[in-house]
Order: sequence, then C-alpha cells, then structure tokens
Amino acid sequence: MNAIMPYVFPVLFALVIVALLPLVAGYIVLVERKVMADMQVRLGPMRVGPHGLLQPIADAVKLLLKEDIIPESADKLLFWGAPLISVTAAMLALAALPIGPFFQIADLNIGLLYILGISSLGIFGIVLGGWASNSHYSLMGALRSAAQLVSYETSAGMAIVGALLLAGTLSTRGIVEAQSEAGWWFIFVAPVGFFIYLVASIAETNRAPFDMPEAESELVAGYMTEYSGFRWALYFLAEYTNMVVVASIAATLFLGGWMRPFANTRAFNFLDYLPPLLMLGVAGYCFRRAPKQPVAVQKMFMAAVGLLCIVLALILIMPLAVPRDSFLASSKAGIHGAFWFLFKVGVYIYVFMWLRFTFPRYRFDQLMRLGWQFLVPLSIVNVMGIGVSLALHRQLHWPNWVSFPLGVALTLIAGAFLLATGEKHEHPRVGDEEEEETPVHA
Amino acid sequence: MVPIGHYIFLSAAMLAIGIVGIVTRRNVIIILMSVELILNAVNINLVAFSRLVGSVEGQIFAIFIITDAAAEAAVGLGIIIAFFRNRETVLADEMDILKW
Amino acid sequence: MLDQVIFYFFAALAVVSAILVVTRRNAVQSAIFLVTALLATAGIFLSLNAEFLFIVQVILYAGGIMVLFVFVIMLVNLDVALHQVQFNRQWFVALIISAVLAAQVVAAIAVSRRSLYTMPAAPAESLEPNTERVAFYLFHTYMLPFEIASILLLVAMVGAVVMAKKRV
Amino acid sequence: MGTRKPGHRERTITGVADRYNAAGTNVETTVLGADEIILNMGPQHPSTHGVLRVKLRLDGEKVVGSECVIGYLHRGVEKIAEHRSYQQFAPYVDRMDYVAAVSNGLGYCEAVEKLMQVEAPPRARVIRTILTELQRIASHLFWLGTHALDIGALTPLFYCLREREEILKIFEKYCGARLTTHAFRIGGLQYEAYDELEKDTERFCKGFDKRVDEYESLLTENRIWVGRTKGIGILTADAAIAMGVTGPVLRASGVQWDIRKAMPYAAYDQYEFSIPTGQNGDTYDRYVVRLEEMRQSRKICLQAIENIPAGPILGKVGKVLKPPPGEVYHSIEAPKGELGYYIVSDGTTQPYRVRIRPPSLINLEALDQMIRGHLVADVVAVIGTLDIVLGEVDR
Repeated sequence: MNAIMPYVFPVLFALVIVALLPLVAGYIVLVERKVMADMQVRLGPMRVGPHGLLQPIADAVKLLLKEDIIPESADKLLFWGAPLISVTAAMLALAALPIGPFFQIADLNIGLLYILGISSLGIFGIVLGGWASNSHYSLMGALRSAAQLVSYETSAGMAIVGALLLAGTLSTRGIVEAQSEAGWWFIFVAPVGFFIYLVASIAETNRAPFDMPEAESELVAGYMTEYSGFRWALYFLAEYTNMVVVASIAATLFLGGWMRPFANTRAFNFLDYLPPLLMLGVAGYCFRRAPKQPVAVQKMFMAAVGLLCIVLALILIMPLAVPRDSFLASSKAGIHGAFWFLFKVGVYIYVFMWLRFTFPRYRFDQLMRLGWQFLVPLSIVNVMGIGVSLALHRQLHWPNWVSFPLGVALTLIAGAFLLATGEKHEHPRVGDEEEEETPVHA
Repeated sequence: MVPIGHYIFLSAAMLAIGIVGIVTRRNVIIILMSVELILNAVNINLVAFSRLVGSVEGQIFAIFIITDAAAEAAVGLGIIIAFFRNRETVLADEMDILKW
Repeated sequence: MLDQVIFYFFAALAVVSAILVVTRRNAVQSAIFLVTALLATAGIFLSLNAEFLFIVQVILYAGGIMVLFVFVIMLVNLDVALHQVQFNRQWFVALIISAVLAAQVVAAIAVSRRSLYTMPAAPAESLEPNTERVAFYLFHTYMLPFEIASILLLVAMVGAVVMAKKRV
Repeated sequence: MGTRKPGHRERTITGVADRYNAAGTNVETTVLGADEIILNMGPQHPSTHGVLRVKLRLDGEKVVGSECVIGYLHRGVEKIAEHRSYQQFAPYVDRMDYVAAVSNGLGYCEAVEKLMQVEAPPRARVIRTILTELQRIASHLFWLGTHALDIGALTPLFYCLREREEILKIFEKYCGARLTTHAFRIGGLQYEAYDELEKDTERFCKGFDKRVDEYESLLTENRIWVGRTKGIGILTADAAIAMGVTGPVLRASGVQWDIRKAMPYAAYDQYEFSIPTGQNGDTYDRYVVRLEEMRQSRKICLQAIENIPAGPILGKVGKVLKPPPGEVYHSIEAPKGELGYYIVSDGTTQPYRVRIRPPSLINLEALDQMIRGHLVADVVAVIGTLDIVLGEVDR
C-alpha cells in the first residue's frame, strides 16, 4: 500500500488536468473570440448560451460529429498519428508545472528542461502531419513550422538560461521559491530575458504575428489544411495547450509563479482580498445580466455561472476568514497560489491575443532574420549580462540595485546595437534609404 | 531489480539491429539512422554500468557520444543533400563514382 | 517490481521500434520509429536515475537530430523512392554478424561467472542530484573533452553548411 | 512530395554528362536540384479575392514565374448587352465591380449619354459626383481591410467595414440598395436625393478624417507592415504605362494621371482636389496613395454638398432610347482605375456591341512582373495591393 501512495496524488492531478484541459482550451478559444470581437467593435459569439458561454461545447460536439476525411494519397498511418503526437507532447509538458505550491504532478529536479524537451517533441506532430497530407500547402506549412520552431527554441532556451542563472535550480518549484527568497520577480532583474522569451514563445506557439505555418492568407491553413473534424480539433487543442505551457513557464520563471504581488510586504496584505472580490465582481455582473437573457434556460445558466463565481469567491475567502492556525488557513497558500498562478497565465495569454489582433504578419524570411540576427544574439548577450551582474553581486558584493541595473543596461546597449545593424539590412530591395515617403501632392 | 545482464542484452540487440540495417538497406539516410541506433546501444551500456559502479562518469561519456551523434548527423545529412543535388538519388549502391 | 515493469516495457518498445526502423520501406516512417526507439531509450535512462541524460536524449536526439533527419528526408524523398528496391541482398552477412555478436554476448556473460546476469544494475543508495554531478564532472574533470566537443560541433556545423550550400 | 510537374526537365539517374553540358545554363534552380514546383493558388484560396487562380512556379518559396487563370466568374456581360435595351443593361454593369457599383453605373450612363449627345442636368451631375466619391471611399475601405487581412492584420478590416457601413446606409437611403445600387439612370438620376443626403454625407465626412488617422496609426508606422510592403511588388512608371495599368496602382508608380483631372466628367471640374502619387511604385506606396485618395474624396464630397444646385434630375431622354448609329468610348476614373465603355450603336434600341475596359483585368496583368523574385507571402500582398475584383476581371 505504501508503495502506491506516492503515486496517488500525481495520478489524480494528471487525470484532472487531462480531463479539464480540452474544456479549458475551448474556453480560451471563446475568450479569444470575445477579446477579438471587442477589439474589432463587434460582439463575438452570442447565440449559444448567454453571451456565447456554451459555444465551446457546441463547437466540440460539431467537431466530433464531423466527417473524418483522410485524403486519398495521404500516408494513412502518419496522418492518423500526427495529431496525437502533438497533443501528447503538449499535455506531457504540463506535468512539471507548479500550479500553486501544492498542485503539481511531479516536481522533477530537471523540471524546466523537461518541459522544454517534451514540448519540443510536438514539432513532430506538425511536420509529419504536413508531410502525410501530401499537399503542397501542408508541406510548406510543416517545413516552415519546423524551421521556425527550431530557430526560436534557441532564443527561448537562452532566455530561460538567463533566469536559471538567477534561480540556481532547474526545478520549477525551486525557481519560484528562489524568487520568493530573493524578494523580487525575475522579470525585474532580467526584463530583456522576459522580452526575448515573450517574443520567442509567441513564435514557438505559432501565434500571430508569427503564425507562418498556418498563415491563412498564404498557405490556407498550413499543416492543418487537409485535416478536419476531430483530428483538426486535436491540433487546435495542442496549440492552445502549448500556449498554456509557455505562459506557465513565463509565469514560473519571470512572474513569480504562485506568489502574490508584493508577497513579502506586510503592507500589501490587503491584496489577499483581491481574488475573492474579483470573483464577486464577476458574479455580480452575471446576476445583473441574467434577467436580460432572452430565454429562460439562458437566464438560469447565467445565474448558475454567477453562483459558481460566488462559490469560488467563498473558497478563496475561506482561508482568510478562519482563525490563523486552523487547517483551512493553512490551505491558503495552495488556493491563493493557484489563483495567482492562473491569473498570471491568463494575463500572459491575453497579451498573446492582444498582439495577434494588432499586428500584421511577418514574412518568413523576416521572421528568420528577426530570430537569428536579433533574438539569438540578444539572448546570448542577455545571459552574459546576467552573468556579469551575478558575478558583481555575489563575488564582489556589489549591492543589488547597482549590479543588476548595470547588467540590464549593458544588455540593452547591445540590443540597440543589434537593432541598428539590423536596420541596415532591413529593406534590401529598396535601393535607396533616402527615398523615403510618400505622396507628392499636385 | 533488473540485472545488468539484461541491459547488455538490450544493448546487444539494438547493436545487432543497427548492423543489420547498415548492411541490408540501400537508402543512405536509413543507414545513417542505423548508425544512430548503434550509438544508442552503446549509450545504454554506458549508463547501465555507470549506475552499477555508482558514478556518473559513464553518463558524461554518453553525453559526448550524443554530441558526436549530432555532429555526425549534421555532416552526414549535409553530404546526403549535396549528393542528392548532384545525382538525385539517396541509394548507397549508386554512389559509385569518386568524383564528378 | 515497478522498475522491472518499466525496464521491460521500454526495452521491448526500443527493440520493436528498432526493428521497424530497419524494415519499413518508407523513410519517414523509419524516422518516426527511430524517434520512438530513442524515446524508449530515454525512458531507460530515466529508470537508471540518469535524469540529465534523459533530457539530453529527448532534447538533442529526439528533438534536434531527428528533426534534422525528418527535414532532410522530406526534402529528398522522391515519389520514385517508394517503388525502388529498398534492400540489398546482404541478409546473409547481416545474419552472420548478428550471430557472432550474440555469441560474444553470451560468452561474455558465461565467462564472467554469471555474476553479470545476477548482479543488480544499481547500488542500493540513490545518487545525489544527478544534474549537479554531471555538471561537476563536465565542467571540472572533463573540461578539456568538453571544449573539444564544442570545437567538434563547430567543425561539423561549418562542414554541414559548406556541404549543403547550393554551389560549392 | 506531391505532384511535381512531370517532364519539366529530363530527370536522369546518371546525369553526369548532362550536368557538364548544362554547366553554363543553370539548369539547377531549386534547393535540391529537383524541379521547380508548381503551386496552384486558387481558385478556392482565401486570399485571391474571389476565384482567381494563379499558377505559381516556385523555386522553394521564391516565385520564378506565374500565370493567372481567369474566367471562373465569366458571365458574358458584354454579350448580354447585345440583347438588352440600353436601360435594361444598366443594372448588369453594377455586377461587374460589385464593391464599386455606383462607379460602374456612372461610367455606363455617361457613355450612353455621350452616344446620344444628351447631358445630365447640373443637379444630377453633382449628386452623381457625391455618390461616386462615396463609393470610391467605400471601395478603398474594403480594399484596405482585405489587404490588411492578407498581410495578417485582422483588426483593420472591421474598422473599415464599420465606415463602409455608413456609406452603404447612405446608398440604401438613396436608392434602397446597398451593393448593386443601380443609382443612376441614363440622362440623370434614378431617384431624387432624399432630404438628408447632404447632412448624412457631411456627418460621415466630418468624422471620416479621424478614422483614416486611426487606420494609419494601426499600420503606417508599424514595423511589420512596413517590412511587408516596402519594396514589394515594385512596378516602375515605365512598366506601368507599358502595361496599361491605371488608377492608384499607376499613380503609386509616380505617374500623375487621373481622368477626373485629365478629362473631367460629372462635376469634377468644379472641385478642388489633388492627385496623390507615390515614388517607388511598391506596395507601401500604393497603400499610402489609396489612403490619401480617400482623404481627397472626402474633400470632394464636402465641397460638393456645400452647393447642390436645384433643378431637374433627368435630362431630355425619352422612354425608349434609340441612339444614332455610331460609336463612343467613354472612360471614368473608377476606384480601381480607368473604367472604359466602348459602345457601338446601330440605331436600334439595343447596343450593337459593348466592350468594357475593366481596370482590374488590365492591372492584374502586371501581377507576373510584380511578383517575380518575391516569396509566396508577397504574392498575396501584391494581389491584395492590385485591388482586383474578380467580377470585373471575368465579366
């Protein structure tokens, strides 16, 4: 019995995550559509459920019922298996993520490398899917994707190395604890590293403005062109899971993981009340909107969502309300930690969406140039800058506020230099730099 | 506990499979892949014995082997691409002239 | 008990996929089975407490080298390749080599007074955190080989670029 | 690797001798010495703006040649004209460039008027100008939205559609239709302007300037946008003239040619506006030129509504149109370029022959020249920047 006990909780967590993930991914899609609609002066999905709240479920059902088409000359085995590879890789990567101090499937001592390595396997799903479809669009999408992922993995990895130097451990839990001990999030010590990781992670998840592989207007849907129905949904699931994974890495490495903002400052303890208040606010909105829904079922559903938020608020407020030494109070770290972690992940994903709806798409060669000629050198410089800061701080005992800004400044100078040299090669096809601008009015 | 002999058998099996691949296949890429299999077989042995003697030095050696495999794959595939460009084939027995 | 199950599972997976690597006609499928074999090996590494090597295997071998392979296969994979004869008639040689190898292994185990066959592969005490020790050896004892390896990689990189360039 | 074009080059296994022979002629053009691949873009492709099919010859992702296959939307508009009376044919022209139906109608009506030697009364001409300029704005807005979408910016489309909607509402109030308006009639207007036409137009124009600034803030300075459009699809002035390219595409190449100025029609001679031109003739210049054209159109509209003359809206044309035998060519500056109508009359109620010069088709011919050497992604950008409408290309 004792031999099995250590496996019970991880397996339980794993089951919960695997079961919930499709739902979560579906709702991220819904949120994305709503955010997109808001930025584009329209409403977004409104029909299925109040404010479109049931849309993901309707979509999932539709995708499941769709005819499963395998192209005539496709490589059946690979066509069948490729989406599975993508999804499996994405889901496996979730295993090492610390969602709060108590919710983690496995705290590996190589946690971060594990996440990186496993999620890099997802590329096989994309490449093989594109190849197996036996279509030019798919193949080009797949090859682009492979090149893009390999390129940006380099700079993402180097950005992570920067933060690892600061943390001194590969364990995801250890990294957050290191930030807790240091008293600041690594984003403040290594802002350049965070920036590099942000850009590289967008590219790695194939999101706009780096969505080459599935660039709709050029390659139809890239490697997914020939896919439909459930297999297509699997690719989608993998993409959104990957988003969650990279957002979680960023939250863990740079944004203090499950820590509340100003976690060590007593004066900011009132922030503990923010999560339940936020939930109550959402609940209030739901109740206010509920009577305005057109159908009775929708009214009830809206009210149910409101109730759910209230329950969440109660759960969040419980550890704060009870006496300090009770069992419930000790669960505060876990519950609130999970909230803050998910909150940070949400904000990071929101930034993804925001960028997607604001920027045009890079061309492939520009993307490669940005990756290799700007981000990779910058990330190497970033690692060196952090190294210099750490050496000054730890060996020469310079104070924090001198050594780290110095490192950041050095990195930024190098970055500006890179940018300046990159600018020269920016428009090779336009002969003359002086020939700027625009209409001459008659 | 898994006896060390089983690791040796596994490693030998993969080595044999790799050799069979090298000897019997015509496609150079698959021959290269068989070489990877052989290197992998060696790694299994190294790691198993490193565990046996309680030192990680065997793993260090395995890391060097992986590095070597990376270099070998890069150069090998470069050669294959160059060859394919010139002869439009990847079959080993058609690589029968020394110069062109 | 559990580690035995894990070992035999991964060992069987590795051997079966290795066999498939050398027997599939389609090079892409071969590559995929090679990835499977490599990942199974990685699993064995993990069961041997070699976590760092596990992740190196996954990132470098499966994620890096094999992507390169798949990439090249897709670039050179002609439709005609499927209709060509994929095998030489050298089964005989292969068989002999395999037989010799098997004989050697059996002999080695026999000579070593069966201890190899009964000795457990692991000492009882668990190793200290693996990554740190690997790092220590890599950057301390084996510093010079490490640097040489990096030069080897550089040479390989230059070589590959020169080789694959459009016009030499 | 899919379908390579067979027999494009003699593929030999032992091609050593060939190689020596071909050493100087650069047979190997692709990455791995394999043949060029042929990529079919369209007719069902999200960014060929309808049913255009472009056969691209690719070297890797680089375009080495292309061929447009058109006709998927051919409806024989010119032939239909020969079996309809002059009035009956007018609605058909709306269906050519369906995002700028008003301009099509204007061109046709003016051509027939020229043939019959009648003139539309001043009030009709001013209202025609207002509606046509609004249509130009609407067409450019639609172009901007889809062009930005092609390059990957999702959001401008909806802003553009929002403004276009206001214009369409004006059309709807005026003639009851939003898209294929059939707003004009040979000899004048179909309908009297509704009471608030001026007010609606003014309100739209007053707010519109800021809206254009909004688009510019999203795109003009954006590094990605500039990177995607500067230096892409360059068309020199000489080449543009040689190809017969017209409209904003021509002006972006630096040629100051606008029929509204060169051969004024409707009421354009009364208003002050400028012709924006570009310098490099690249995609970015075309973008800037079109944005500026929207501003100029707005200016024309504002001038026009200040003083709409009173009077009849229909000139002296009978119920049955019988133009004298003869032929006429009349062209206007449609949003996409020179839209010309060549009409031959044999004195009956039906035209003997109508030949339409569609700007989209002529501009599309420059595509091959513009995309050579660029990447597939740029093909999409260039198709977008040409602002073609397949209804007009195929007719």
